[in-house]
Amino acid sequence: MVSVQWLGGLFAGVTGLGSTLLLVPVMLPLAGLLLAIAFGGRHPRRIVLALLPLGLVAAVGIAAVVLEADAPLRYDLGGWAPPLGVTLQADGLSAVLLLVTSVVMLAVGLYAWPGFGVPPGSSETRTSFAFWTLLLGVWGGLNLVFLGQDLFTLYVALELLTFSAVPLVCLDGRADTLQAALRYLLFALLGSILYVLGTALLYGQFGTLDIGLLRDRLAAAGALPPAAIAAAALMTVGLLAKTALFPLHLWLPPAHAGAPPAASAILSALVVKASFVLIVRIWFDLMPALLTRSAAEVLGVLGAVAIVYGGALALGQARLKLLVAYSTLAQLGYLFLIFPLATSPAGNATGEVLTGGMLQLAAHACAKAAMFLAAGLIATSLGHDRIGELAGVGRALPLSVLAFGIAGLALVGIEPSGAYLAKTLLDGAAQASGQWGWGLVMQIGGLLTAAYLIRVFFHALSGFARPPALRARPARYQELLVLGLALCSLALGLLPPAYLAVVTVGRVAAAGGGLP
Amino acid sequence: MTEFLLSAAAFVLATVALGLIRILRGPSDADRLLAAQLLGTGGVAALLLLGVATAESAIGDLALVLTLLAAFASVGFVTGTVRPDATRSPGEAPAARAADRPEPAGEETRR
Amino acid sequence: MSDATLFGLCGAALVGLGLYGLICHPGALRKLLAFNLVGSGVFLLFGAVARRGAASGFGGDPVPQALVITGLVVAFAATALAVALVVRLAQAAGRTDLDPEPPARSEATPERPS
Amino acid sequence: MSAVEISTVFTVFAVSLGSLFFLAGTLGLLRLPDTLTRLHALTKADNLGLGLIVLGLLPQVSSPLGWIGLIAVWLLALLAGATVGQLLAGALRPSDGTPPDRGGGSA
Amino acid sequence: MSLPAPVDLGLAALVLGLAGWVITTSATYRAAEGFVAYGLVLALVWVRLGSVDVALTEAALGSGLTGLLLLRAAARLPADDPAETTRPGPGVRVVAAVLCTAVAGALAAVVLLLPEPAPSLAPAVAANLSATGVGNPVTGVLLAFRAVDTLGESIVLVLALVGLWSLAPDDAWGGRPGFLRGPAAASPLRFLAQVLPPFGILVGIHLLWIGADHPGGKFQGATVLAAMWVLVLVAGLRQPPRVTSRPMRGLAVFGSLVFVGIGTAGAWLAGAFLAYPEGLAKPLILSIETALMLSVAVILGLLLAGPPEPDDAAGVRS
Amino acid sequence: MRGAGFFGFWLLLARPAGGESWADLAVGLLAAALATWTSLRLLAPGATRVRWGALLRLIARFLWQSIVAGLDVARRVLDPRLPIRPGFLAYPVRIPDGPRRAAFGALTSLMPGTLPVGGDPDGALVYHCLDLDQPIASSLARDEDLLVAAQGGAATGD
Repeated sequence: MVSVQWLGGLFAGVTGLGSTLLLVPVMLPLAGLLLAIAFGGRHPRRIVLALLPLGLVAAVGIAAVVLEADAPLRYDLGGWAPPLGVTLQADGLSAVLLLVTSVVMLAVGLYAWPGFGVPPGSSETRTSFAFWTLLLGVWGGLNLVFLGQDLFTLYVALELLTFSAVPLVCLDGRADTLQAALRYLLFALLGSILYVLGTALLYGQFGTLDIGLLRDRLAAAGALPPAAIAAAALMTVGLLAKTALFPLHLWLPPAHAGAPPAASAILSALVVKASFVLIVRIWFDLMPALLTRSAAEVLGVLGAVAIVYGGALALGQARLKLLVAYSTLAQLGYLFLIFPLATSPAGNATGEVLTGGMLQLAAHACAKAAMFLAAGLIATSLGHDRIGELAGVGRALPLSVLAFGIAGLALVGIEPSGAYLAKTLLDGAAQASGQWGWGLVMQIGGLLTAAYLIRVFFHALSGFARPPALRARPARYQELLVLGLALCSLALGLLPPAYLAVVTVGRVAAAGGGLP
Repeated sequence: MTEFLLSAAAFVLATVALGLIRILRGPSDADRLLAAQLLGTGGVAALLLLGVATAESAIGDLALVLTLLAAFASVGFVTGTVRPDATRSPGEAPAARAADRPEPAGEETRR
Repeated sequence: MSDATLFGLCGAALVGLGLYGLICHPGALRKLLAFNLVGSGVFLLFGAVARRGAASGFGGDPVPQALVITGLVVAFAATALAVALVVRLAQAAGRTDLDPEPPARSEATPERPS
Repeated sequence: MSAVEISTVFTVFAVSLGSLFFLAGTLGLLRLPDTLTRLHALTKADNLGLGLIVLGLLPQVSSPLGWIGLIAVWLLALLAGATVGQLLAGALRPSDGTPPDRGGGSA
Repeated sequence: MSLPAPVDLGLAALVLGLAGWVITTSATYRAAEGFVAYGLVLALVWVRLGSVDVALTEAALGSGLTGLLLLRAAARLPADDPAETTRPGPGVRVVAAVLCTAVAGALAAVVLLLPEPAPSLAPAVAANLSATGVGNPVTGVLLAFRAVDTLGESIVLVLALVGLWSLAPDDAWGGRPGFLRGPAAASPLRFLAQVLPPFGILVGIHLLWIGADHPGGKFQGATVLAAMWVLVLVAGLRQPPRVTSRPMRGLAVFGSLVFVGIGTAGAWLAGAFLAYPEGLAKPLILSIETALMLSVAVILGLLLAGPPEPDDAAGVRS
Repeated sequence: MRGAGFFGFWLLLARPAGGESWADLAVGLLAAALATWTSLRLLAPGATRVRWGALLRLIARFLWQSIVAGLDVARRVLDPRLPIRPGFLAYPVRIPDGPRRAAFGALTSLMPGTLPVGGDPDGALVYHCLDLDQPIASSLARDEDLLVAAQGGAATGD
């Protein structure tokens, strides 16, 4: 295993200015996007595949530097410091998210390589051009969301994300995916505008949009002004609409299930997480004082309902991709349990809870991407994805089914998966603070997950003697790729604690202590 | 003088705002559009008055922009209703009437 | 009451009105119009904030003004994209409401290979 | 009467008259019986109103360049108004096409 | 320096009245018409709020182009669209009304409770504006202090364009945008489209040029330019370029690329990404603005022109 | 010719806010050149010579008729009896189809009581009139004569 110090030193040395590194994850995809549009033809795909490894290297570098310095990296854009200027900042959270994004993006990009090419004889096709450029848009938007430190810049980043994610949903142009995309777009726009409304109120109250400065001014203000409370409420609701937490979830399943599998993987694994991360930033970084028991419990209850409700609906789905999409609803619920758990009366578990939450996020990102990609392989090979007619698939496409299964197991939270470690951490916090109710919800959620997976396997592994005729056989490397992603999720729990500590770098202690 | 110009601006605005009753009353879509058109012209007049009264040339620029774009809603109205995929015989005279509008004058609106 | 406060209140009312339209109209284009109302209400509120911050010889705080310009352009882009989606949906499905159930005709369609 | 006073009187007169034409346009829009006749009121009265206001403002603008600016706004407004009038009139024309009164007119 | 106070009240009443019309009227087309008037009034409101920059944007974009877009879209709705006739039951409406009134009321209360004196960055902008070389504070904020937002926004526009194009049917790729196509235009419209655009070009460039020191700037100028292009397209004098056209695509991303390029150069020459070397700030800002205006104008026009349609569809002019 | 006109327009846009600089003028020239180029692309110059005398007379008549038109409408609208007799009238216009006829349409749409609604199959322009009792056709004929004269005379007859 490469030593962290060595890596950090390498990157600090190579760049000479550690924080300049922060520009790479944002500008690489965006500049690539512009070039991809200008060149068109077969170039967008090449550009994406050339940039993805570079992005991964930059993300590893940032994580290493952050971990080594044990302090956030900051970069003042244009040389103007807040409140006038805009700052990029990578704390531990950002570093983890950048890494997860790079890994999933790289896997999805490789997976989509054959599916979104330009056939010989044609100079450019719609799907190829749109998919690769929009993928770059999603990537740049995500990275800007993770690094942005200014509330309005984050709005622009969210819009980058929306404008590239929505068209991905209806890439196949069917009426129902168009409708799903439109519904998604309207939800996303509503979410953005509510978010901007909160931004306006905060600016009217404090005269700055920089998260760090706002936190200081809020802390100095003593009593919370009504504008801050209203802003927090509006922004949270807006971002919940984008994250699709119950009861604002209606748009998600049809949108995620209708998109091409590679796009579904990105949408489910990464895009909905961006708005979740902003909620975390608002409540933990911006207004820790506002994160009272009752506010946290509202979010927690919504999350709990989402776990049970999403899980139950997933159990009843007839199509594999819809099942995976509903499973996303449930898994998003877990993330919201960190709010009540982090505000436990015991008051010293924030660090563990956040670490658990981020682990869950990362584990879900890898697992869900793997599940969507595997479902896509199965659907492409069979020509359908009806769960009831999966008989024999286990024989015909063993690797894909294995990948789906491992990803599913990782989601259920068996040892040593990331989700297992996450749930251990969260459960520990729940026990420590006597909030056993949340732990119970997690157990129920796990059981539901296991139930719908078993249902899939029951069908997929039956009829072993009569494998179905396949329309097409997926490329072996695609299957291995998906398997790799699933294993990633499973192996996350093996990470040494020293690496996990990166999550808490740059966290403010005000919320009631962090990891030592 | 400034006072007078400002009052005149207010008067023009109030007048054209009165015309917006047509938006409520219709009866046709064209009538509503007329009200909007009137608002545009009146707005330009009011802005000119305001611009001279406050000696702020930027307001004059705004009036200019409004004038340039004044026709846009009507252009959208006139050209919008005919679907591009609607039948159009190749031999039709290029001078064709913009008048493939379904709507007889003064009647109730579409649909 | 100052003009800033007046138009700030106006913006608040617009947000409420627009939200109502967003909830109550089934048609996508109507929802889009309502969204634009919410948007302009939010920008108006931002404008009121800018007006209140008039100082240093400026008629308003230029920072929120600049943000509003950015917001307006983004809102236009959003409207254009949504309009194109609505028109495509109208062509493909003959309707523009957002009820999830009706267009269930995709059940049997094969997946796009990828 | 000094030049300033004359120009003031002129401005007050022209602007007031122009505003009255706007009023006339609005009244026409509200009173006239059908869309086409309302269109008449709109194009004619408003353009004259705007023209008079521009005329009235001329003495208040110091530079000759400012004059041309005002007049340019008016001319562009005329062009737009004339186009819109014709477009809408064309759109509102009854679909049966030819008018009753052919040829030479009714002079 | 201000209109009589009742004017403000009147404007506010108009805005709310028109918004109420947009929400309550039964037909979508009427709502769209109301929205056109609404945008006009809003532009006046922005003048009253002391922000001619925003008023220019709102007048050109909010009322002009959006109005055209919405009217044309409303006219294309299916005649028997169930969305036109179905309405939620009274129960839903009452709940929604109560909820929305509560939101509006809470917001109003927050507005009334905003601190006095209001916090403002105006002094900070004033103090640092000279470093940017421009005189218009809004331009300073957009191109220097918060340049990253503007860069992001220009890329958002590019993405919206890609998204719009991606809605085309597969066989239409390589075709021309079809939303603005129509039957042969009436001759008055053609005449307008022949006479007006040169003036529009002058006004657009003028807005860009004075935008450095006075209200105006690239977005406003670009909107006017786009409007003129759209006029020419609607009148059928020219056809929109094919989506595969290299020059057109190059133009669309040109502004953002120049922005990124100059920003990156700043990382070497001025110590930070998006920073400008001392003394060169104003020319560089103007270069970026010029490039962006071209690109934004092209993109806005293309956004209005809609997704490409197959060449064999009706409406292709000879 | 057109270029000079557009440059003049630029000058008036660039209101002397702080004295013109050379950069101002340069940008203005560039803008005027662009505008001229666009104008020439969109509207190719015809073989007409402008007759300044006729043009002046046309302008004078136009201004005067605009005033009459406004007064006319105002009078009718303010009259409680609302004295109008609307109807259609076809005017056999001599100017051939094209920009010039469009200009004629634009011009006459601002004249008292007339509003062109489009052409008819015989090549005539159809007008909607506010009051059919007025001498409309003769008035239109005068307008047309003046316009033709201003554009260089007989070249335009059909």
